Amino acid sequence: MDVLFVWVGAFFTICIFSFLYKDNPFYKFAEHLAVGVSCGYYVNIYFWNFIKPFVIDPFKTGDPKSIALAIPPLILGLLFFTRFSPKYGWMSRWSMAFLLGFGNGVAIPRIIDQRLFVQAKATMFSLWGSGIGFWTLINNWIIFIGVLATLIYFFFSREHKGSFGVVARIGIIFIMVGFGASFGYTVMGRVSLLIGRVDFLLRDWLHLI
Amino acid sequence: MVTIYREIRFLTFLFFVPFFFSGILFAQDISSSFNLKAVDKPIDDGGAIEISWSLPKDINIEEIEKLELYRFDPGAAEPVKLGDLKPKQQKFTDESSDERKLRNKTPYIYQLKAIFKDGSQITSEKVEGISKIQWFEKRKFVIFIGTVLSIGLILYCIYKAKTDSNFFIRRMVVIDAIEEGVGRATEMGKPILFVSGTSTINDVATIAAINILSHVAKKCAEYGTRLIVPNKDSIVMTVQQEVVKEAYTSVGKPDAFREEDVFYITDDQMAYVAAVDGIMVREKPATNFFLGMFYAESLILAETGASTGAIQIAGTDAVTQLPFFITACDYTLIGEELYAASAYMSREPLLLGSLKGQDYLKFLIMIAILLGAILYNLGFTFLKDWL
Amino acid sequence: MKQKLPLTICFIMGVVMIIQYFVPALNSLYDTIRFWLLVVSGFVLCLGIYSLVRVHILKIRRKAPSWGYSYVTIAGLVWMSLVGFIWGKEEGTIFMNTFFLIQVPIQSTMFSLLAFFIASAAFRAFRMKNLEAGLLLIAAIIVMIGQVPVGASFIPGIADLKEWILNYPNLAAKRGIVIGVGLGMLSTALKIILGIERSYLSGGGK
Amino acid sequence: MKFFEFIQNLDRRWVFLLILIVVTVPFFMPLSLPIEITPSVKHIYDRVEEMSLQNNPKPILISADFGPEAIPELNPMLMALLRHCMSKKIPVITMTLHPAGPGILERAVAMVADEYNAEKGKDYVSLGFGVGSIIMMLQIGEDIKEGFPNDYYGNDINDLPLMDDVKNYDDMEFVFCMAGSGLYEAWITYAKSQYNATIATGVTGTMATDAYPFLQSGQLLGLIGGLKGAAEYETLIDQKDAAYRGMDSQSASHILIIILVILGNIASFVLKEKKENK
Repeated sequence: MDVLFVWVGAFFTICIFSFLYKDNPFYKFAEHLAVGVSCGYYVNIYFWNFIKPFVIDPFKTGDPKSIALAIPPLILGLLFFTRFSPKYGWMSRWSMAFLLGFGNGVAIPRIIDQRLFVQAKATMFSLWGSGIGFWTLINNWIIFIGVLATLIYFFFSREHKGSFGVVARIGIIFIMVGFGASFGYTVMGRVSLLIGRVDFLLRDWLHLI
Repeated sequence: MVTIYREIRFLTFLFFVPFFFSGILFAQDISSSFNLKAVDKPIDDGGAIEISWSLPKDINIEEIEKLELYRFDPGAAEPVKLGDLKPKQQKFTDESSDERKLRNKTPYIYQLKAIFKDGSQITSEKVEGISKIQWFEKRKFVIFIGTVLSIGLILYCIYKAKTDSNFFIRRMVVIDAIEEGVGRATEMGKPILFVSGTSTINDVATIAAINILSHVAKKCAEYGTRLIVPNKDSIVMTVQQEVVKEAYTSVGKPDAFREEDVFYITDDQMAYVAAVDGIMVREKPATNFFLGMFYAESLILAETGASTGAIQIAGTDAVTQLPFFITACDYTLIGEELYAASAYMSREPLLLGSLKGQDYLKFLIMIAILLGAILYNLGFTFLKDWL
Repeated sequence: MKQKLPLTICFIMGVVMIIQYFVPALNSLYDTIRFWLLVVSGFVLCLGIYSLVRVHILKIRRKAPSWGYSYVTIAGLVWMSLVGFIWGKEEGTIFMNTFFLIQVPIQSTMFSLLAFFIASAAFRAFRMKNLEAGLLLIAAIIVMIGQVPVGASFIPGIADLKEWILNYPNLAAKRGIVIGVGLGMLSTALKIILGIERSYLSGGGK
Repeated sequence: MKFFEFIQNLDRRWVFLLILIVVTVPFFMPLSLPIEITPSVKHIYDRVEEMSLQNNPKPILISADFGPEAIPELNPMLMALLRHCMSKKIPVITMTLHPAGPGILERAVAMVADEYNAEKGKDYVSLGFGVGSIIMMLQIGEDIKEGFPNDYYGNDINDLPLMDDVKNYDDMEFVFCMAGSGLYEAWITYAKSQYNATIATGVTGTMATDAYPFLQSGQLLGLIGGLKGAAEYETLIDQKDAAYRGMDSQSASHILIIILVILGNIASFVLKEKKENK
């Protein structure tokens, strides 16, 4: 059984790698199979984890409380199916409106808390004073100036000109250094994924190491 | 100089005197030996009381066998034992009675018993606890103020834009590129690929991408360019089908809309990417749009797209993926620009007004950071503590 | 009715959910609706599957380029759905075995392509065209060297420099972007709730 | 000049081939270079060491919220932390919020438990897959036993001695969440903000920079980033394994990319000069 897994795994690994050379039937096969199989996977995940316990089971057991809980999502879900009818298709917008209203409403206070307040708070630290190391102060200033300059860069209602432009330029410099750092930092993780695959091919499949 | 410093300190102090008083008002007195407290569990919808205590200092914790906590229900003669607790334990949340939850606004009496290893025991004082539903959470008060303020400011700017739409908005190269991208595809007679991120509809970035899609789709409909929109989420797909269909209808070509071009592939990240890669290599779109929330797949998409020679326009608020779009794509909307793009493209005064509102908020936040940092360095931490 | 009602629903839901955040008594409302959404997404997946199958059946019918592979997708979908429905999805079932046999190697290999692409992207795009591009390149190289043992053992201090770039300039830029994104999200979310941005309802920005 | 033109117009497939070679060769010729320890990794290690000095340490909750795509980076990390805990007899509760997670997690736990003769239910508990990610995080804040009435092997949770004193986050030393996505942010938002749980995280290389702000603002106890982080942890506990081995391939490929970038820049610079001279 394990041998089968290893050989099939190695086959698909090579199918996908072959795409690096060019598109070919092996890649096409693996790609189309992955789409079909993963779709079927999610059909099952959604069905067994959500639909069965929360929609089918309540009606089976007849427990009024869980039925009551199952009805609203049932209606919301079924409304989406009105799309198939040219006449009543617009009713699916009710569900969409519900989802969008919920999602965006939930987001607003959380954005203000997590993205604005927490981040602003973290930027309030020692900028001068005794008892704090010189380098700590310098670093704090770098963060402080960097955050403000980056924010300046994102102003839409002012031209990046004059002293405003200079600060915006500092902002973009911070952004670019940050992006470079992120890029460099990520190389590591990406290469380790490849190491994982090569390890699989060399050890589990070919037994070379 | 020193006097000014002192004055600032004093004035700030005066300003915040009320807050110090509120602190004194909310403080609790400490009197009994066990220091047993029964308080309503904060931030909930009632039905729970938190009991906390600390053992008297003269007791050696090693000698204690266990603690027993009792509750006297109103009207009942015998107490209910809530459980055997470990000597180290210092709190307990009581949230179940026979009726599952504690009744709100009902006084329950609690008492703690310490049983020693030698069999002796001591009992604590009795305290009363009442559980309540909280209708407003004090902790979130500051966030509430922030929410009201920011919503108010953006609304004000939108409202103002209604009457006075004559204000400056800086030019963005990427926006022009989006329009050129559609034109290029038309000239070459090749399709356009639009990926609105790989997240769900609950992600605001997805919505921002869909807003841009509606503009792109209209242009495509006008020029008769094929628009391919593969999806990773079925809800996002239904919304996008709606948006693209509406775009075709709005330019008077409802029949030109091909539902099979706005389609679902799979929920699986990598299988989705494999399929989109396949589309890029086989259909060779002239312009690729990658807008919205992206994860690791960003670079696979962008590099494959680059190898097919397409013009690539990307935009995301995912800070981790931005570096890859910046390097591998021709144009990139960075963070907030993604959200602004739709307003830019619509040229609607109302939407542009909201951009102005964002700028004001940005300014306020910068002031807050500046003020907060200065106050913090002057020894006042309240602004930082609030946030 | 066709337009007003959805806008009203959206507005009411939005406002209720904002208030919910501040009122602990409404905590269970949030949980309940979140849970509804999971169920709804289960239903909507049917629309997704319909779309997928339709695309592939059309391909087969039209004999579009490489239409034969569409059979593979449909077969995979049918197989995986059936074995899951019939024998369940626990460990050791055919469902889970198919998952480990097909999905896992394809997923991990697709993911590992990133190692190749990150190299080609760096090679292709890291050019010192101007100051910004130069800084991006230099920061990337410093971090890349500082990260691996070989760099740390041959160039003293580079690991510290790498940490410094990540912890200070990088952090500052990120925080600035995060705050900006927060504002963008805020105003987009607000525009949706208020029905100012309603492309999903009527096309266009209005 | 020809060489620079060749570099300038190099087909990217040559780059791909070079990367493959450079990653493969060190498997056969290891270099075993020393590894520097990052403070954020040390924090986690120190905390676990501290715990091992306590009489009755509270358990650590490890939530391995990753699927197959993150195995190469996160599995070595998971193994290293499990080894550290189990060798010091620190109780561990494991779970996963990723639907494809249980198989991966179980394999790692079973393997390490076997190495240290750790007893199921007493030294460690495997809870398996928790449905509904954020809902589950909130549930653990209230009562973990309601969220997981049974462990992964179907045992009643109340029968497991380790779980006797465990109700919610208050009874856990810290939560170590591992994710190839931004899920650790949800742990911070829900488990930390609402229930004051202590959170440490192990994430893939890409996610690590994203997590720095949270480390700096004190919302995270520690952070292990990518294969390098795992190699550091392996070095700290002196159990060198997969992550440590991979470090050589890692070094080689980084150097290759840097050389390519430098060559590319020289080529474009030289060709530009030449064009201008003409």
